[in-house]
Amino acid sequence: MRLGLREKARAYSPWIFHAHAGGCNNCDIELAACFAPRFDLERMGIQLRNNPRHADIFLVTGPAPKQIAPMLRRVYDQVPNPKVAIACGSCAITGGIYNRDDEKPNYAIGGPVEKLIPIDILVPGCPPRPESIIQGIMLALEKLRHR
Amino acid sequence: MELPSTISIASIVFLPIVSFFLGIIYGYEIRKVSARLQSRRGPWLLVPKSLRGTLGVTRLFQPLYDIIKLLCKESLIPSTSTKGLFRSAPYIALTCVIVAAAFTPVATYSYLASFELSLVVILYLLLGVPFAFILGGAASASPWGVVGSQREAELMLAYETPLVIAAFSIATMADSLSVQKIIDVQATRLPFLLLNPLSAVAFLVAIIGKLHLKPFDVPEAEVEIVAGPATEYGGRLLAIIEIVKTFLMAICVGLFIALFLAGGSVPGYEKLFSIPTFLLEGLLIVLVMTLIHTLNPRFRIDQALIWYVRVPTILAISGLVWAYAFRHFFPAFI
Amino acid sequence: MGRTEDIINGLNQRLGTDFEFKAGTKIYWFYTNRERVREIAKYLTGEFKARLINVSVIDRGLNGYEVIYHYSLDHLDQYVHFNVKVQLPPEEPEIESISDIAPEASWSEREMMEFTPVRFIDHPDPRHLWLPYEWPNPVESEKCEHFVDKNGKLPFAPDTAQKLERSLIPLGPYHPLLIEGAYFRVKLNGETITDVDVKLGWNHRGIMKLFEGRSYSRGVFLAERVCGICNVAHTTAYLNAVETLGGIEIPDRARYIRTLMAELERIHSHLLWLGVAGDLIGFKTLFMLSLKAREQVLDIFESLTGSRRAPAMNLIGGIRKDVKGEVITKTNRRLQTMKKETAKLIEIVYNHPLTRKRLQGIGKLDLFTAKNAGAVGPTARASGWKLDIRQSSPYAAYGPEYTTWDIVTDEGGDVWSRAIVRLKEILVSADILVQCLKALDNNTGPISIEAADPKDFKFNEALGKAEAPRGELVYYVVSDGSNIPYSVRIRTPSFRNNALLPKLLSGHTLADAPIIIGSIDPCYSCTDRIITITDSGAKKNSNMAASSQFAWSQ
Amino acid sequence: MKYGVVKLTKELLRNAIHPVTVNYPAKKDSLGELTEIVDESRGKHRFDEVKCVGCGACAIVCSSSAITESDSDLERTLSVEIGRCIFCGRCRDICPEKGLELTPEFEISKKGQNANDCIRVEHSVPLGPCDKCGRPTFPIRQIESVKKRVSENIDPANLVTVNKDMEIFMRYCPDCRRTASYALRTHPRKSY
Repeated sequence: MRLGLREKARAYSPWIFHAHAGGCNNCDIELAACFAPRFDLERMGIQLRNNPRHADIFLVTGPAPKQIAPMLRRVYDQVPNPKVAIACGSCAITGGIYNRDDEKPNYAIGGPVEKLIPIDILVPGCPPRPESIIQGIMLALEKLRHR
Repeated sequence: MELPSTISIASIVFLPIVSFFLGIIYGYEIRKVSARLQSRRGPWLLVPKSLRGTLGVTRLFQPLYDIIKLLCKESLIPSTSTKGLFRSAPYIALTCVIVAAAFTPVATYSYLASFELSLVVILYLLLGVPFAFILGGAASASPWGVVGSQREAELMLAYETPLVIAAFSIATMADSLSVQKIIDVQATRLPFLLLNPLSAVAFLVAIIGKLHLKPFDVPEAEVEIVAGPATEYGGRLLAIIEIVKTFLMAICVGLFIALFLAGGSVPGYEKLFSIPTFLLEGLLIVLVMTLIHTLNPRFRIDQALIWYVRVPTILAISGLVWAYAFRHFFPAFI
Repeated sequence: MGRTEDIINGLNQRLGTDFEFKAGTKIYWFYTNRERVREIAKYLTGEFKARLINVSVIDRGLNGYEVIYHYSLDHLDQYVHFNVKVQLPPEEPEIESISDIAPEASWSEREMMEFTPVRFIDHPDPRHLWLPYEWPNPVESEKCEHFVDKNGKLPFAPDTAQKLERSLIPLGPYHPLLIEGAYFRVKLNGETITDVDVKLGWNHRGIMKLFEGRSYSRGVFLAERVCGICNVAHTTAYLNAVETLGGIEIPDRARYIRTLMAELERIHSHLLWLGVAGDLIGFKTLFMLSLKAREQVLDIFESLTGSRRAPAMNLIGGIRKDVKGEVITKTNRRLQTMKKETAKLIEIVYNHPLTRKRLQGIGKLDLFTAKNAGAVGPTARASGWKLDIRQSSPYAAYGPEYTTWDIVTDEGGDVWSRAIVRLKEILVSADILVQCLKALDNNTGPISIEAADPKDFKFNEALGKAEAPRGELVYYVVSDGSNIPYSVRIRTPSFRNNALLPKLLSGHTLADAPIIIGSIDPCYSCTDRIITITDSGAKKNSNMAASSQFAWSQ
Repeated sequence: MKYGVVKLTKELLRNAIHPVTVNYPAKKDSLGELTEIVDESRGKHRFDEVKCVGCGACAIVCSSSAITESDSDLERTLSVEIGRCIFCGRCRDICPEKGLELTPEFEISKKGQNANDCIRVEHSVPLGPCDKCGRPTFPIRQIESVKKRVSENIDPANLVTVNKDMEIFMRYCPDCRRTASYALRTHPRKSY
C-alpha cells in the first residue's frame, strides 16, 4: 500500500496524552512501564506528552468518575485532529469492578469512557500487560494513518 | 566587496536547508544516545523487518516526521489569547533562525559569514528566538505560558552573558568580528579550543541553556509548567516551533565549531576535507551535550541563575582576560 | 498494661454513668452519649497522646446513626485501640465536631457528613470532600441519578475558560505533576507560593458503597482495586478485619506469604516513587533506572502469582497459591539482582550533587506538626516519629516470633529525609523477604483454612490495620450476620498525609511544588478526599466556595 | 559528592552496552521472554470443551460479574466479558472440574467503538430437558458429574437407593420436582 508522506509521518510519530480518569493506578503504572527501559515505546518514535494540544493518541484509563467526566471531555476536545482515543483497562471499557452487581448505576461513576468520548481502540486487562498496551497502540497507529 | 555570484546566492539559499537536516540528525542523536544511556533502545535506526509495513525502514529522521505530522494537524487557537501575536510569534522566531542559518558556516562554507560583523549578526538573530517565545507564551494567556515566559526571560539573561562574552573573547583573539575570518585564523594555526579552553567551556554551557537541555530546561519543565511558552501551541504553530528548535540546534553547534574548532577545517588539508570533520565534530559536541542532559536533574530557576553567574560567567570573563593577555603577550600569533 | 488500665479507670471516674464499656482482647469499645464526646477526645488525645485514626458513621436505619471515634494507642502499647461509640437518634443526627481538639478528625468528619445525614456542628470547613461542591448534601442516591441527564450531559460541567488571575495558578485536574486528577489552586507571588487550596475527589468511585453490595470473599478483590500500587496492603487490612470478625487464625505459611507479597509491593512502590520523584525534579535518567530495577520486582511477582500487578493472592482464611520449590531459589536470585541495582541507585541519589540540591531543605515537617496533624508512614518516620503499624500492631508475619527487623527513621523532616527513609526501607524490606523465603523453604503446612460462615462470626465489628507503603491503613468492617458486610469504612494513609500538603507547600517556589507534593507519595486512588489547613483558611474557604466552577486552562 | 556523578556516568555507559528492551512488537514470540511466563499466568480465558460441565460456579464467584450464564432453548451459554474481567483468576481456582483456564495470551486489544466490540469468550453446553414439562433443566454433563461425585462420596450401603433416586430426580426441573415431590417420594412429610 502506497502512502503519502503525510499519512506516513502521522503513523511514524504519534504522541500520546495520558488522561487518568479515576481508576486504581495499575494501568497508569503499566503505561509508565511501556516508556521505561523494558518496553521502550520510543523505539517506534512514540512519546508521552503531558500536553493535550501536542497529542495524537488520547489514552484514557479509569472508569471516569462523575467529577472528572466533564474535564475528560474537555481535554479530549483540546486534542487537535486527527486523533485516536484508546480506552485502556477494563474499567475504562465497561466500568469493570466498579459496576454494581444489580446493574444500577454506581452513584460516583460517570463513565464508562465510551459514554463521554468516542473510543477507537479497546485494551482490556486489569491492568493490561504492557504488551497489550503496545498492541493497542499499534492498532491505533493503523487507525491514525487512515484518519 | 564584489557582487555575489550565482554560487554565492545558491549557498545562501541552500545553507539553511543543510542546517535544518543537520539539526534533524542532531535531534535524532540526542534521543538515541540518551535512550541508550538509560539502557533503552531509543528510536530504531533500522526498524525490524516484520514492522516495516507500519513503521517504515528507519527512524533516523524521527524529528522530521514529528514536524511533518505537526504541519498536517489542525492548530487550535485559544479564545483568550492575543491572537495576532500568538500566531506570529513562531514565524518571527523562524525568520530569525533562517537568516541566522544563512550566516552560520557549515564546514567553512558560507558566503554571508565573510561579512564584517557576521558574528554580531548571528548572536543578535539568535537573541530573537527566545524573545519570540516569550512573546508567544505571554500572548497565549495561559498561566503556564506566562510562567514559562517569565522563566525564559530570566534564563535568557543568565545564559546570554557568558555566550556573548565567550564569543567576543574569541573575536578579540582573532581580531575580527567576521566568522569567516575567525575560521581562517584558526585554519592556519591552532583551533581556539586549545588556545582558549575557558571560553569554550563557557560557550558550551551557554548553548546548553539556549537549547533548553537539562539541567537548564527550566522554561519547559514538563511537570511544573506543562510545556512553558509552547503550552497552548499545537498543530502547525507547534511545528514551526519545532523547526525553530531544530535550526537552533544546528546553528549553535555550527557556531561552536566555527569559533572553537576552525569550522571543521584541518590545517594542511583541502577545504573539501572539512565536511566529514565538521560532521564528526558536530556529532561529538552533541554527544557531550547529551551526556550532560542525561546525567543531571533540572535546576530550579533560582539555582540555575546563580549557577550561571557563578560558573560560566566567571569562566567567560576569565576567558576574555586570557584573550587580552594572549594578544598582549603573543601579538605575532594573530 | 498499666497505662491502658489508667485510661479505663480515668474514663470511668470522669464519665460515671454516661459510659459503658465492653472489653475486647486489646481493642476496647466504649458507649457514651454525645455530650461527652469532646471531653473524651480532650482526655485521650491530650493527656494520653492517643492518635485519632478515624471517625466512622454507621447508618443503622430506624435505630439512628452510630458515630465511632477510633483512637489508637498502639504506638505506645501494642495493639491497644479505643473505640468510642455514640448513638444518634435518626430525627436529629447532630453531634459537636471535635476537629478543633484533634485536627485529624477534620477530614474524617467532612467525609462522613458527605455520605450520611449526620451533621458535625461547628465544623470549620463543612464543604464537600470528595464529591463536587454542587452536589446536594447529604448525597442521596435517587437524587444523584438525575445528575446525568438523557443526553449524557453532566450538569455540573465547568464554565469555559475563565479568565484567571495571573497569580492564581491551577495545578490540575490534569497536570503532568500527578498522573491522577487532583486540583490545587496555588496563589503565587512571583514564583513563591503564598496560599494553596486543594480539591480532590476526582477519583472517587464509591467503593465503600460497593463493598456493601458484595459478599466478603468478593470484597477482597474490590479492596485490591482501591489502589493499584498498594493493593496487597489493602487486601491484607481488609482481611485482618474480616478474619478478626470471624475469629480466624490463618496458618503460618499464609502469614509468611502475605508478608512476602506485602514487602515485594513495598519495594515496588518505593522504587516507583523514586522514579516518579526523579521525574518530578526533571531527572529522567533516575526514572528510567528505577523503573528498570522495578521490573525485577514485577518479574518476581509474575513468577510467584502469574500476574505482574494485582497478585490476587489473599483470600479469606489464607492465600491462593503456595510458594515452594525451585521458585524460591529463583526469587532469591532475582532479589539479589534487585538489591544490587537498588544499592547502586541509592548511591547515585545520595551522592549526586544536584539531586541533593533539589531535595534538601524543602517541604520541612517537624516532629511536633507531624504528630499533631497525624502524619503516617514514611512521612512521619522522616520526621523522626517511630511509627510503624508492622511493629505497633503486628499482623501477618511481622511479629518478633516470625521476622526481625528495625524501623527506619530520619530526623531531617524534609523531602530529602523522606527519600532516604524510603530508600533505606527498600533494603529493610529485602531483608524481611529473605527471612520469609527462608522460612517458607524450611517449613511445610497448609496455606489456608476453611473460612467461617458469616452467620457464625464471633464479633460484629472489627478494625483491621496494615502498613501500606505510604503508611497506616485502616479498615473498619461491620457485620450483621448476613453474607455481605453491613458497612465498610476505609481510612487510607494518603488521606492523612494529603492534609499536610498546604502546610508543606506554602513559602516554597512553584518549581518545588511538584517534588513536595510527590514527597508524601500521594495516592489519590486510595484517598480521594480534600482539605485546607493554612493560616488564612477561613478567608480562602469563602473564596473557594464562591468559585466552585473550576477553570481548567491548558 | 561529585562521586555520584562519576558513578552515574559509569553506570550509564554500562547501560549503553546492554539495553534491556524486549523486541515485543517486532517478534511476537518474545512475550515475557525475560520472565518465563508461569503456567498460572492470567490472560484470556479458555473453556475446556470436554471438562467444562456448565455448572456456572465461575459466574457466581466472579468478582466483577464479568462471567454471565444465560439459558436459552436447551443450551446454556457461559460468556466471559473480557472488557469487564479483572483477571483475578478466581473462576479458574473455583472451577470444580478444572474446565476453565486462563491462558498466557495477552494480545487482546481490539479496534472498536464500545464495550460490545471487545472480545468475549463464550462456551455453550447442552441442557437436558425436563422429563415432565420439557423445559430446560440443568446441563447434561453437570448432572452426570454430580451423580459421579455423589456416588463416589456416599456411604456404599446407601449407594443403590441413592442411585435409583437420582435417576428420577435429576431429570426433573425444580418446578416439576416440587409439584411431583409426593410421587417422587421426596416430600419431607412423605416419610411421616
